[in-house]
Amino acid sequence: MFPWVYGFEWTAGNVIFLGLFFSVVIVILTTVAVAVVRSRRAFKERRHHEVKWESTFEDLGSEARPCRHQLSGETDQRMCRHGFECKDCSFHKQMLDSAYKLVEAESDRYYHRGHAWVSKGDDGTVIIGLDDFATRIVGPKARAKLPKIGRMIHENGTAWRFLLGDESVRVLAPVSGQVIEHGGPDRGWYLKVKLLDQGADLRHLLTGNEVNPWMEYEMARLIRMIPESCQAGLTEDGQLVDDVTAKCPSLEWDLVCSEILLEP
Amino acid sequence: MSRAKEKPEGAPRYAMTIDLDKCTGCGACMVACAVENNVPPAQSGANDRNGTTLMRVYAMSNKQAYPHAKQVFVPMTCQQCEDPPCETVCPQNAVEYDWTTGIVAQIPVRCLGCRYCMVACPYHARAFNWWDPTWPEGMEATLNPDISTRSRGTAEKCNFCHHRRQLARERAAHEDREMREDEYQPACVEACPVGAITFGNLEDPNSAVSKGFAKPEAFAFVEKLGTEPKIRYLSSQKWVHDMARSGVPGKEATNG
Amino acid sequence: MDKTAISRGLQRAPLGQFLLWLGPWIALLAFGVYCAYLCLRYGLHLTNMDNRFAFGAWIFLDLTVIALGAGAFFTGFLLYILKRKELRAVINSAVTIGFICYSGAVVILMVDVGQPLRAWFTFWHPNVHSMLTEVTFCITCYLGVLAFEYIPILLKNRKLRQIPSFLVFEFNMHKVMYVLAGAGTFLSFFHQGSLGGLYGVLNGRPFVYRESFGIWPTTFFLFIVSAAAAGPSFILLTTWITSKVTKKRLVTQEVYESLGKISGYILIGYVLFKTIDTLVWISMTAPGMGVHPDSFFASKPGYTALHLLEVTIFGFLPMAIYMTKRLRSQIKWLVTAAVLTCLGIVVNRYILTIQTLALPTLPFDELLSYMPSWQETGAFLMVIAYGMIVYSLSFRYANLFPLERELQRN
Amino acid sequence: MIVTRRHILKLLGGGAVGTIFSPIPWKLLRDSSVWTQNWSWLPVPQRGPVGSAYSACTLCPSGCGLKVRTIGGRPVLVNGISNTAWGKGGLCPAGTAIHQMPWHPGQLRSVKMRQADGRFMEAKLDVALAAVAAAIKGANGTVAILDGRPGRLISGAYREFLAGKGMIVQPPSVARSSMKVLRSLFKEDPGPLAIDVDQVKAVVSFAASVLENFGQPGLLQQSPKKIRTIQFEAIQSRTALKADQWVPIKPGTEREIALGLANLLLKKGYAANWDEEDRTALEKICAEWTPSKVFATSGVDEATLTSVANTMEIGSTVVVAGPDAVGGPLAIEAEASIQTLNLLLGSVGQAIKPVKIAADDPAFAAIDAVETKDLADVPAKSIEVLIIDMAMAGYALPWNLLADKLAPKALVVSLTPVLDDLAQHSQVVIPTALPFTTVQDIPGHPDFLRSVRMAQAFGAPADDALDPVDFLNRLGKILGINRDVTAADSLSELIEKQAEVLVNAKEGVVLQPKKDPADFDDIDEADELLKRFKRGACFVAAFGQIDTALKFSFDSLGKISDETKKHDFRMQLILTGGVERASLASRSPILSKVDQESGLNPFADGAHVNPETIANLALLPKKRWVVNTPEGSIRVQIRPDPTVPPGVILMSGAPNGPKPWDVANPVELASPGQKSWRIIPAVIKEA
Repeated sequence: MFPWVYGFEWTAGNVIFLGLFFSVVIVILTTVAVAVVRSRRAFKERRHHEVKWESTFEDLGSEARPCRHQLSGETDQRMCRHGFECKDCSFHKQMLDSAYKLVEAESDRYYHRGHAWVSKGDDGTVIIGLDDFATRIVGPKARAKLPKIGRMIHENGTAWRFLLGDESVRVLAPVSGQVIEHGGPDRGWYLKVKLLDQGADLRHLLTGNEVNPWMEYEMARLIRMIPESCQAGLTEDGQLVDDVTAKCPSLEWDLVCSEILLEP
Repeated sequence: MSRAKEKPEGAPRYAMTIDLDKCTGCGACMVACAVENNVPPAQSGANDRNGTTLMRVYAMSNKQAYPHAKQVFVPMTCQQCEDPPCETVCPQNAVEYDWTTGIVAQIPVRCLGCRYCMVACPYHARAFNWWDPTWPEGMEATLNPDISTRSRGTAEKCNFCHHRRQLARERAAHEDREMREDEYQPACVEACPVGAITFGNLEDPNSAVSKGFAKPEAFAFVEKLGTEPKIRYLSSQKWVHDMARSGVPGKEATNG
Repeated sequence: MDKTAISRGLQRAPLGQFLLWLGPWIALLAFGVYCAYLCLRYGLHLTNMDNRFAFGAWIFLDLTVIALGAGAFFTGFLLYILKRKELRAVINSAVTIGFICYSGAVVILMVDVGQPLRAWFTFWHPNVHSMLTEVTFCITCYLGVLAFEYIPILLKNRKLRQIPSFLVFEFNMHKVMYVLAGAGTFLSFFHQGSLGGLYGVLNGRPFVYRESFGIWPTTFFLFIVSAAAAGPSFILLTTWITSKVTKKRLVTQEVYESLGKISGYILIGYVLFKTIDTLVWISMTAPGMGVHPDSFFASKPGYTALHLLEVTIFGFLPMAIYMTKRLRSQIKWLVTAAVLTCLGIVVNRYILTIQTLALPTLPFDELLSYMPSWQETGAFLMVIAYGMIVYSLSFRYANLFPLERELQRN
Repeated sequence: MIVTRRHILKLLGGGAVGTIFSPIPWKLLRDSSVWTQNWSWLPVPQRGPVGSAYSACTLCPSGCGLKVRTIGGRPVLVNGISNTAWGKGGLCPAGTAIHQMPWHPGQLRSVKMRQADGRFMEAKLDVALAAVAAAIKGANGTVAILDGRPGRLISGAYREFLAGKGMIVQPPSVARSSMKVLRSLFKEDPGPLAIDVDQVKAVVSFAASVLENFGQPGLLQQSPKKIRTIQFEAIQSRTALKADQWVPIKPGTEREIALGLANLLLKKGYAANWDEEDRTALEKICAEWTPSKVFATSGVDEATLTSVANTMEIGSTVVVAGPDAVGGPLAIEAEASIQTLNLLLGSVGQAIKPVKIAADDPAFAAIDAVETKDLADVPAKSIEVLIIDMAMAGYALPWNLLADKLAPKALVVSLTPVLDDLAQHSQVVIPTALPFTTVQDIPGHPDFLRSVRMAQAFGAPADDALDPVDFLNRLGKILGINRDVTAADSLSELIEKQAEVLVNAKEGVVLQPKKDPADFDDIDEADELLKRFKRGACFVAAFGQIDTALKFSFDSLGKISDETKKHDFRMQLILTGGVERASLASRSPILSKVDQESGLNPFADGAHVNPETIANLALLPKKRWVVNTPEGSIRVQIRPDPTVPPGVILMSGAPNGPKPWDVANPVELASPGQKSWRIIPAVIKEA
């Protein structure tokens, strides 16, 4: 095996065979090593939330990943490949440069695809909440597990979790920052967060006239998940009724939740 | 195959001739071999297919009926091939062609018992230790100290009683002289009551084996396999030659 | 607890029923382990092998199992190297099966060699001229590769993925998987081949000895091709069986068909080569070794006629089915073809391993018979049970068929 | 700090990785390699000073000389001695492994007596002896000793013991050894005769295994000059296979062929110099056996018969008969007819010579004082006490032949090292020392020459093993014979006596391994001779001259003695096995290589029958069959074997033959009615 092992001979056969063998072994080990090193680096650079999101994002079903420009009807069917990070999306840039104008809306809410909204405060803090649509699906019985004051949350990382029975589902954080205050059962589920970098741009979030088409899209997605039998009476004039969950007890709502809150 | 070492100048090549006209199939060679090489007695349940017989005498018949039936007894042991099929297949060099003697050496302590060598050998000359070697209480006292016992799960075979050569050479060195070839004779040769087996150095043109190899009665089994065995069988009967060649008396395999 | 370990949205039997299913297999495993213990403790005479049948059931089954496991490397090769994306639907299952087959084969090997503790000597004193050395080296490496390919599949489990480091590692492994696939392919080509070479080089056994190209006999190449052909068929078969047993759609018809088509194309090559090889052997090689071809078939008429079946019923027939579009579009035909192809491998390996040893080499030999003992059989059943258990667990807790979720939703 | 699960996992992981790079795994590998290469339970052969010793084989009458390689005094290897009287140094497999005898699986370790319920129980020696003595005292019928190997010192002791009390019985195989029968053809006994191999040019053999166990194995093959062999035999024995000419004959027609040959020789005038009446007497008997009639009965055609007759050279051709050691001897008249040929060929006096024996040789003590009978001639139901000492006679003896001669309630005592077939039928079994574990005298082969060797003792005999001499003495004491019956306390004492006698007689030579023969000028003291015995020497008595005036008597040729029973057994069962398989006691452990791990144990795998016969009788191999004879039946497997003559069932008569038994031993299928069990009427029936 090795030149220093008793009985080893420098024959062509040995050299070629063992040469090949060792190269293959080295290739395999380096490959694995590379994976390990990359992972460690990801942790060092605290990017593991991104990685985790990337991985999660890949597992999302196609219809959970529509491009915002598809929603706004500027392009036809298009699936997002950037984990909803429009900042580094060439297509988005190109659309912006084109005629498209974002109509600032009266409401100052920015929506993450995970149905968390952000509203800017003036002191560099933001409030993060869950929109009614999701809240209704999560249902009244759900208990929230909010992060401790002072914890960092990361964009596309977990903002907080809901516990539904022995299942649990997380709410994606729309921005990175430090939790400085949060609501409770009485005051509703919200987080007050001090942004990691001031003037962080929220371009990856939906706002203004983008919101409604998206909501409709999500509604449609939801309906697809619900059997005809109990679709009746889920909505009043385009809005979900309160305690939808009660309307269709047979349905695995935790599964629906995970679909809507983008957790495969 | 490409060999690492080459034959040293004047090194002997040991070989054997077995006269099938003489062999009466008594089996003394088998017993002597087992005794000399510390092969344990048969385990209960052992049979002619799983027993350890480094030397094994088979009966070969001309497949005729009484009274035309003929039979010869064929002592089969490692044929010490010049191109041993067992050597190239062993994954861990536990089989080595010894260029200083022409003997195909088996290194039991290196054998992992995969038995590939046994599959490779067309002469069924190899035996596997299917059992732990055990002797009747106290009979270990009769073991031959010149050769170690082999553990269960290893393949073994005849090595022309190579240890006897070592002894003979030591004896000669002790009396500081060269070893005479007749001082080194395997146990089976010594034991054969009818003197059917001769053994000696093929490199020496005057040795009994060299002469034997030259005889017209000399033949090897399944010669065409090209393993170049260093055991030649002698027989004056034509049918024996035919059988050895093609497995069918009076019929030879045609090439294509 | 168990429920939360099953990925969201996958329908799985309740725990009780699952355990009920595992029960018998676990019992079988236990029995197998006992048999293996007997062989290791009291010696291999318990296996009914002997000096003449030195290679018994184990080598036959090892060869078969490893050939069927070839699906892993070949699917990987097609997916990662040749970018046949549709195969992503079965790659996880393929890897799992591959891992099971190879690890199982190694276990059996360790039971059936005389001195398992000396197995590593092969690495220490390798005889590079021995096909077995090639096999040992490649299989060991490839088992490692398979492990590295299999681990990520486990890390994707719903519970484990909660642990960030696991998920991140899995993610990065995935990024480099194509390298492993490449290495795996390389190794597989060699050891599948060497397993064939194992017999092709036996110049003491005219029945299997074959002419060689370079240092490799034709069986070397035939084994690669046949394994490549059988691999996808076996994946097809297992996938189909799994979906029948679990009553779920796991992959689309398209995937089945493309597996079938691949098998079919390779079978064309195989049938062709095999036919030529057989003709050359019967008309030149064997006679050249002083053996009249008749003698192979004389000792027990029909016994060795399997040769013909292998090329026709188990080679040409499935090939034809795979290659005709109309039949290929029907699952029942695909499955039939797959079964035939896999049987073909079994028959081929049987001929090489068992018949070779049964046939006489010396003029005074008889045609030998051999029947593995219950201990030997048990030791193999151990591997079957092990495989079933590992696969069942993987199917339940890891997402073996990525398409399953969507397929069941709509 | 708080230790979390994460910490522990990290620790474990780190540990695992760490160990790989530590020396531990390498150490493990190294140790495992060392360990697997010397398993503790593998016996390691003990070393010690290398030495060599001489002995002689006591496993059969051939008494081959042995050279024993010893390590620290332990025998590890046995070889034959070359250049002795007749042997050329060959050994049979049994002899080759004789040094393993002390580990014989069947070794008897205590005196056994049969209980009322028929089972054997261990017993005190005194009790057993008392019982025997009582039986002898109370006997009003015959007291007999069955001596399997006459000519031993103990044989003399037996006669002295029996003097005035009983008779010596000889098993047929011994009584009918060629030379004995030849002697019986003379009107007055020319004394012991022996073949002088050096004078022999050709051997005509009637089923004698001359190329296997004719004296020392390989005797004829190894002789410096080519000895031509012609074999008349029904079955294709190994000798038949190897003989220069094999003449297949119908089973049981040896006598007719011999007489046919005699007829031809007479016509050629071979008996020209004979006394008139002798010649005419013989001619009267042979006349009817014309070649055509011989052909009709034996299947040997005229051409073959005459060609054989023509190759028989006067003086240098020896004719012998000695059918299979297990299969039994030929009928007496057949033997006699065969030996007549030796007379015609004038071999007696040339290739066959009388042997000089010292008058007071203790081995021949009381030779006239005690009657000696062939078992066949012992009247039925006449023996009341029978002491059996087959002493590895090299021949099997069917129990039912003995049983026929025993009076009701007869006491049978066996002196034997193992519980063999005859011992199993005895009431008292006295263990004797296994071969190779005791000093013993070797009288040499009855057909060759009067010789004496000494077997050295290696290893200890079983605790209760009794020296036969001691047995006789103790018995004598109880019987109130005031002097030591044998005038000796042990065998070795007798050996010394004999040495004394030989030295004083000054006849014959002492042959020694690797030395020139010595005569009694340089060996003038018994001790010297004994010393040489210990060094492997062999005393060979001198040949005498034959008195040409001797007259013959051919009475035994004429009358057919077998009163063959009425039966409808249409097939013929022939048993075989060979000398070395005649006794269980000769199979030491390693012979399992031959008996169990190879196909060499002749016909041990079942009843071999010619395929034609099988077809004719529709003996389907699937079914289970039994071989029936007038005496019993034995379950067998049918083995198609084209080498077997049609109508013949060939199977191993050896004690380690086919199992499971219906009878203790296949030779018990022999009918006591017939004097020969060479051919047993039999039939195959469905089990």
